Amino acid sequence: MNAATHFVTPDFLPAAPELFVLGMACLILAVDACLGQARRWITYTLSQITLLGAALLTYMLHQTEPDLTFNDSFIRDAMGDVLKLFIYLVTGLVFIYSRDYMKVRELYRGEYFALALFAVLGMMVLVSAHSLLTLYLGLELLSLSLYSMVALQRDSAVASEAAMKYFVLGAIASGMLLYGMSILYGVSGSLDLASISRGAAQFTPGEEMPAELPGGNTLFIFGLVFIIIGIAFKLGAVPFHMWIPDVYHGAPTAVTLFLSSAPKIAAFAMLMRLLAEGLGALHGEWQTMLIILAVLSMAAGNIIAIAQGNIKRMLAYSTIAHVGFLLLGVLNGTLSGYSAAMFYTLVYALMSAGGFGMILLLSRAGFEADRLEDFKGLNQRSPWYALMMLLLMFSMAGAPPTVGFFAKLVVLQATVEAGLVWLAAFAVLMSVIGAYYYLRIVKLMYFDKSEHDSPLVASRDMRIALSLNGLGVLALGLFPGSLLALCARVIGVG
Amino acid sequence: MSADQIIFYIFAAILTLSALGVITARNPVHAALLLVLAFFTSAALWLLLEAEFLAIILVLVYVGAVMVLFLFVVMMLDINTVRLREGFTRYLPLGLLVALVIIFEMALLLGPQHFGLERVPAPPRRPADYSNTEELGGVLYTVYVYPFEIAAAILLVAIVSAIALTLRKRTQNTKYQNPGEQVMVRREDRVRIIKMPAEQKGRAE
Amino acid sequence: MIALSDYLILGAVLFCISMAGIFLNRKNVIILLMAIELMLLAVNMNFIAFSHYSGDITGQIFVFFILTVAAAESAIGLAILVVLFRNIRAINVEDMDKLKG
Amino acid sequence: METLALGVVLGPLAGAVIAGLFGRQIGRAGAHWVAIIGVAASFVLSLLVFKQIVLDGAPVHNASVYTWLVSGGIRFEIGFLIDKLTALMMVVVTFVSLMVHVYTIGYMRDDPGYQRFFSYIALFTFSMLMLVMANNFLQLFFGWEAVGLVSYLLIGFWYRRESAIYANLKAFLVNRVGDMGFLLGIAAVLLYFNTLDYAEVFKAAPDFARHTIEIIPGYAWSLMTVVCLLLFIGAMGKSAQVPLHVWLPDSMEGPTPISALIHAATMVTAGIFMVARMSPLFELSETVLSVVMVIGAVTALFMGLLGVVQNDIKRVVAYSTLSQLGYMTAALGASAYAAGIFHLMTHAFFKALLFLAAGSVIIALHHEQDIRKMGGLYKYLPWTYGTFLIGTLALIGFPGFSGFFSKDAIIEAVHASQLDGSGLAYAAVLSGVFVTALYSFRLLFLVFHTQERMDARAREHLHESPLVVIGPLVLLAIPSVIAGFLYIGPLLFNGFFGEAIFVLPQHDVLKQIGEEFHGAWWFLVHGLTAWPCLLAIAGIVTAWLCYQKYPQIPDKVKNVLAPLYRLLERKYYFDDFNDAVLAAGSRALGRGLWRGGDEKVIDGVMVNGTANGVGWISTVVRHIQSGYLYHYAFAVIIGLLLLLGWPLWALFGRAA
Amino acid sequence: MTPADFPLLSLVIWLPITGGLLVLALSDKYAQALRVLSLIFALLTFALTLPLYTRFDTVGAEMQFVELVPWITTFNIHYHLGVDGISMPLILLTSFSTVLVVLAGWRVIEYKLAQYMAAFLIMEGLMIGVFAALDAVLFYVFWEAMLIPMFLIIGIWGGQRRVYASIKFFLYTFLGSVLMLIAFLYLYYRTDSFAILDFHRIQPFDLNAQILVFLAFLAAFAVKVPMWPVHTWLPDAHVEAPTGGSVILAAIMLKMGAYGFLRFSLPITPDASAALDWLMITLSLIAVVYIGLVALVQEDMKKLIAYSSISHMGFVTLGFFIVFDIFENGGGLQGAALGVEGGLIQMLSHGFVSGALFLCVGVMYDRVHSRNISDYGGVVNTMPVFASFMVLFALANTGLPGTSGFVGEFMVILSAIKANFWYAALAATTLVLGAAYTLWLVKRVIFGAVANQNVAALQDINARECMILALLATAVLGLGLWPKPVADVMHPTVQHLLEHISQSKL
Repeated sequence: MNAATHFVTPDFLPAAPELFVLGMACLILAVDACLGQARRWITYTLSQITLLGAALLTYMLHQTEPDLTFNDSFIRDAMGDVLKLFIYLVTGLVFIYSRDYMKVRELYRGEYFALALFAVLGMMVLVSAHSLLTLYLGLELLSLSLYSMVALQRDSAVASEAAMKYFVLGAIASGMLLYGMSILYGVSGSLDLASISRGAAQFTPGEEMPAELPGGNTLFIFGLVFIIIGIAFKLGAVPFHMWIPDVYHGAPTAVTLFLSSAPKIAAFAMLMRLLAEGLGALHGEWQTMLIILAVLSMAAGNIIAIAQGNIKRMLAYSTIAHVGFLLLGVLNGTLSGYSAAMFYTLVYALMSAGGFGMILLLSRAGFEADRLEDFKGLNQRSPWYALMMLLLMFSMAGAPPTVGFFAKLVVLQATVEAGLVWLAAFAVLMSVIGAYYYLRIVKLMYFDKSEHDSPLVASRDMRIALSLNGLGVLALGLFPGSLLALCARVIGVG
Repeated sequence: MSADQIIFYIFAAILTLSALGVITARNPVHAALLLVLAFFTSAALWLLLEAEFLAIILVLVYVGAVMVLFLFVVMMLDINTVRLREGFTRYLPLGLLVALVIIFEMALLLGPQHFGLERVPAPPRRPADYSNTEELGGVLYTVYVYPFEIAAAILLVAIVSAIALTLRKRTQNTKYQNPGEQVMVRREDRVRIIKMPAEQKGRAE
Repeated sequence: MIALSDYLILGAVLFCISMAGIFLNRKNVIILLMAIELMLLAVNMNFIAFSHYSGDITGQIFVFFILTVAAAESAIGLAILVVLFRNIRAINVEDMDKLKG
Repeated sequence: METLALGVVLGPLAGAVIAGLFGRQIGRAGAHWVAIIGVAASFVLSLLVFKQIVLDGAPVHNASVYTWLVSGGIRFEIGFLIDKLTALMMVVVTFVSLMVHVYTIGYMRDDPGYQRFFSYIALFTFSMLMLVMANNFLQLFFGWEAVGLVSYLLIGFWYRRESAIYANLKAFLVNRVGDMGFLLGIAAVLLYFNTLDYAEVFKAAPDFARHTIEIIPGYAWSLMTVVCLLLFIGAMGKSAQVPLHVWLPDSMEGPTPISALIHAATMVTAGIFMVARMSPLFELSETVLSVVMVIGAVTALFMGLLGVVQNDIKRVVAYSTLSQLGYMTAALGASAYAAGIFHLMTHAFFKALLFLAAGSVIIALHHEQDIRKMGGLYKYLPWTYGTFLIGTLALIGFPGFSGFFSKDAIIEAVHASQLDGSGLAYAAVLSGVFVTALYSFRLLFLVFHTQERMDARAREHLHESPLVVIGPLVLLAIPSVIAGFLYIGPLLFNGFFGEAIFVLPQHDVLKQIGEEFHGAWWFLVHGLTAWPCLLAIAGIVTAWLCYQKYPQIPDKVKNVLAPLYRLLERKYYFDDFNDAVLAAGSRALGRGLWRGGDEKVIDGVMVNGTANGVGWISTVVRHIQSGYLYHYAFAVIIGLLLLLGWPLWALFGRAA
Repeated sequence: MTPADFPLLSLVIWLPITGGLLVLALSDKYAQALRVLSLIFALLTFALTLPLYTRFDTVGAEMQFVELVPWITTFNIHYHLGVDGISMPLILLTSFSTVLVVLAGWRVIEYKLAQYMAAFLIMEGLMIGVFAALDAVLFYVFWEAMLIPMFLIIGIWGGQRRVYASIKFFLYTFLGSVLMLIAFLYLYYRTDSFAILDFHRIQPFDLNAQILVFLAFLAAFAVKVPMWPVHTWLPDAHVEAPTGGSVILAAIMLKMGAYGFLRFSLPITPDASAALDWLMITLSLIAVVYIGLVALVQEDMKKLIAYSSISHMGFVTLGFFIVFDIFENGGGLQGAALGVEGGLIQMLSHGFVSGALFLCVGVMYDRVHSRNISDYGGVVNTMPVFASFMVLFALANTGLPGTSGFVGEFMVILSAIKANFWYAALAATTLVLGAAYTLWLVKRVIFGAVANQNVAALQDINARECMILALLATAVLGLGLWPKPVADVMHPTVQHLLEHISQSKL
């Protein structure tokens, strides 16, 4: 009865990246404590090194067949590795973009990087969680870091308000998730995803109660509801999206940038782990729920975004709309659908990083470039960055030849394959509405005269990264094959 | 009606009432105290469920630490409790309705027809020498070492952010002594002799 | 004998009370935080009940971690609350309306 | 033959192109020499062709020059069909055209657009030749439209004149209405004959005589009737038959040589030619023949009447042209195609003559065209007067003059025709003779006799026109006198046209007339006592009384018959109807569709309406995001309820 | 000459795009270099498209100059190019018009010249791509990507209401095309391939599905053509766009819709097309008559020409969709071919004529800076050479025989009567309406006495403009006097197409 007696030391190697990040985060905390503002660059460099090292480790450990360790509560599989690599990549971009911005706002402190790294750690745990427990802990590690990052700008009323709202709603959501987990635990008698899916496999619609599972059928669905609420909240699907606009708007743009990019990848992983791996057998049940969420998200996101005058808020609503599209890929419940959704997520993370990066580029000391008008006449001020933003915007709108188009293409393909042509049609109509507000930004940049034509000042690495980000959106649009193939491979299509 | 059933229902009743009290309390301090009560009662209920360790933890950690923290904050931010109840009653019906509907739905699913005794028989009592704590401890540091590490990280994050958010370097409106200056001080810095005419009476007022 | 369903329903009731609290409470953020604690308490109730009736320790482990996390969570929550109070000199829910639309 | 034909058409084309593109380089003289040489060459060649075809009786030449397009299994060719009809037309066209070219040198002497003018008329000659020499419908349509184009350009030649550019637009549009029918007719031909080549179509035509077509489902109409009606609509446009005649009077805005060449001698007769060309088709539908005859007769009479009240010298001649075209058409309707063509030829000579003479008058008076400001000119312009008199006599069909033979032949033919409406038509054409005489001599008296009404300054500049003007007049006067006498026999009664014109025996009125025809002399003598002659005389006398002897009579008549007079003055209100109803109406309709349909409904409601709708929704819906935490929490709860409904349904709904 | 396997199509697609990027990289300071470079690339591209015609094999109906490279293997998407008798002439038209456009923008554009030239060059590549693509996704990518430069052209160099016009243009067309995308995805779902030619082979294909797919395609193509009632973006776009933009819009973009009907709607969903041809014919005739009347009352020259474009495109769609009635009436493939080829030739002719007319308006606009008819009058007095060109193109617009405008209308009317007399009759009204609005425009703008001092001060066209217009004039007259060489290219393809769609897929 006592597990300790026949206990074998688990294999730590698969978790090497996690451990590395944890260690480095602590190190950075310690180092940063004894650094003056002048030598803050050390912290920055260390953070980047951390990501780099983690990336190397993840890459070296990468292989197709999964490793389970820590009593199957940790899984390292191909999908997880790819997602982690993208998390590192996006976070790296975030660090680059946000540096100048943070400097001029006295936010350029060690805590920012430490918390961000802890958030990354949380995402990694989430990505490779294989039991409800680790999944929950990873989620909390991520969320808690984000809550405090949002509030990091202590003298800003809106930031703290945003943080408070984020915190309360986030807590409610994790409470719901937990409740769902408790139900799942109750009906499947285990926290391990594998055994949960085994339990779910006996799930039989129609007759009410399989023998050995108390509450069986309906209880599974009951738990599923709460699980989905938890996921939907993390993704920001309507009607669990309410935190997104306020938080994106209130948080310091650098934090918004982080919020909007990497955690979405983690949220997708959570979705995959819980719905696909854990409750894949209940696909017939959660498909309908996801359809409801997707329809609401696409409609609300796109329509409300039109009325926004603040670009951070507008992008927040566009995030909601994108989440709706992402769900389209998932609700088919097929591997190709999952890989489509994964592709969409990764692409979205890149686009969103670029988009907020542009806002950071335009912002200066004491001036937040978060009104749409601030983009007026960018084409005169800097044709190059206007072009980058143009690419990003059209990519978000889903217009070829940018990668955003292929993202939409593949999820729509999954939808049509699922026989939901009406849903696909609805989705594209919504995307047309969406195109309007992306166009509006292009219009401001190209058709209008600029109010203040001060030249754009930015560090070289930021300029390079941003350009690469924009061009990457185009290049991926011209040659999406490799990334699509990668997603398909790691999800295990074919 | 066996003894522990009676106990259960009593405690359950107290728990429910105190929970209601928490959300309806006019004064946050009362709310906090009622929450403490709720924790105590649920700790008792957990004892019924043979989760001694957790029951203790609940009391120690929660009541001992968390709730004290709550009270501390409540006290620190002295909030005027006058207009605390406005709007509450206006939305009460709706709130109750929603709450009742959800309770009803949940009860339908969680009710006896799924989890009654005949479906899930109560497990036999543990032997007297059984130690819940030992069992937990046995697995906690072995099987669950990885979650344990993460929990540690979470606590670290909590510390870091708590500090980062609340700690303020008091630069402008705080005064420190500088002994060096105190030693270097000279008479002229301190006193200045000024001549002034003697005051007339009644001027001071 | 106490049926598992009793505990579950108790948990459900707590859960709903806490949600109602969050929805009904228009004034005091602190009470929101307390309601969240209640919600976690409800969840814990479920876990422990399940773990007891299925004779499986894992549920209790989970509760242990939930408690830990909850502690950290409330710490951060209160920290944010303090920051908020310093900024807007109030912790009324209705005063948190700068961000909307 | 091939090369000959090509030479005929390419001569004028070369002239047109050179004079048009390099007008500035070659100068005025260069321009008119190029053009005249081109046309003269083509005239000579036409004479050669005429000799070979008619006199030497060479076989009909029918060959294609190049394939324009192959599509849908049909070869659209550009080619020539040269039979006697064509040969005759070629000669007439090139001759008149040549005359006009020469005359133009004088008439346009000091016009800035000299080269342009020559390039235009040379181009016109080319187009007209293409039209008459066509061996298929496509090319016919080509020439058809091309002459229309040139007439458009030439009417608007003085583009600064508002009236001119109004007239040419009107002319083009009215013609387009006709062309619409014409094109549909061609399409119908293609539909059934699956070819556009004359020979093949005519060969196959009899098989389709009984064929019916249901344009309106349920109503079977004879195919031939439909086809020929459609084709005739085209002819009505070009040959200015009622009601599509309205453009011709206005076309007098163009320079006089144009009025002579295009709007009297050649282009307007294209319709006549076309119908004659299509005789194998028209013969197969008596309905159409009656229609043609009646319309022709109506035009002949009523357009003539209008001539009586006109005061612009050119307009009077123009209306006489209309009425003469009506005679030709009537002849066609009576299946007397030969008579029609015969009148076409004579008319070409004397009408060109009249116009050019009128032009000479206009030159002398420095572009004064109002006959009320003329009078007594005979002593200043003897040559012009003489030639004008000849033209007039020919026009009214004074015995012996060319018009006499052709017109009498027509009247006889109509008289002899058995078709429905022939009686009406006969009455019309007969009374038309009187009217013709009346207005013609009214014009003659008012211009050359009566007291001089022009102002003094104009008077002392009066002098006879130069040789280049007089020469053509004289050259045209000769055929105007003798052509009729010479050609009536061969042209009408000796089966001159042979297979070029096809007449069903039961329609062949000329054959009947021909039976008691014993040579031109006999015809002449016989004619002296016939109605037409007497009516013509009567007309002359009336004109003499009213305008020479007692000039006050007309005003009296005017007052007595005021309404009738107004009717004539307003030209039967055709123009008013077109302007007020058709033109204005379509513009109003267009504006309605634009403002109402496009801008209000489609753009306003559908397009911008949707956009604004979405925008409005968004501004409303965004307030759901109230900013209050408890609303957010409530949203979560709502979502929970929403999704919780699902397992409950699973629990009970599924069970049930 | 090029060897058979030489990637000619790729070259003519990517050469101008590269050129565009090069130009973009060049700063506006080197304006002259910019112009010359752009012109060189445009001419080079045009020169390279000529072999497409000279080396075109007019015997077979199969695709030629084919290139097939895997692109996105997971979805079995290929980089698949090729041309047949339908697309090849349009490609030539594209490269030809681009040369003109570059010349037309020579001195006129000062603001952001580099971006202007780049936009057109890039667009040229994309447009050629649209006509050459044989893979649905590739097609869609080109089709949509093309909107972006056009959107910028209208928006940056446009007139007063340019923002409204550009956004309207983009959203209108975007809305149409996304539905087409759904259709593609459905067809992919049916065939597991995005190859257009595989779409053609779907068998059997039940009618309801066909109708849905057809309607999806219709949404995309009807907007592009544009057909009534989704045409209202065009007048705005034309009016606001700079001259070059209008030319490209009218000359090429409109053709894409019609091309789409031939490439997708008809062959993929023949039964649906047959079932709905009444709708298409009605819309086409509405376009001819209704729009003709609307054009009559326009006060803005560009708007008038824009409406006349819609009206002329009505002939194209009419020619395409009467085929089924012709089949019924026993007109056979031959009879139908006349209409389809008529439509195709009408497309080419309209490309030349409307392009030319927009250039003419541009010429006047550059001098007077007004598009209102009322601001002109008697232009011929001061610009005789220009006036003669303008009149020529106007007459071509009225479909005068001898000009290209006649050929298409003639053929379509001839075959329309095979379907139904009244189709032909209504279509023929364009003889009157077209003449009315065009020549009335000419009367008010070109003829008459000099209207105001602006007109009095006009300078006649310079050598550059004269060359542009002369090029177009030769094209117009050439196609009008001898269309055979062009039509011959189309025969096999059209024949094959008609054989294909005459078989039911049910």
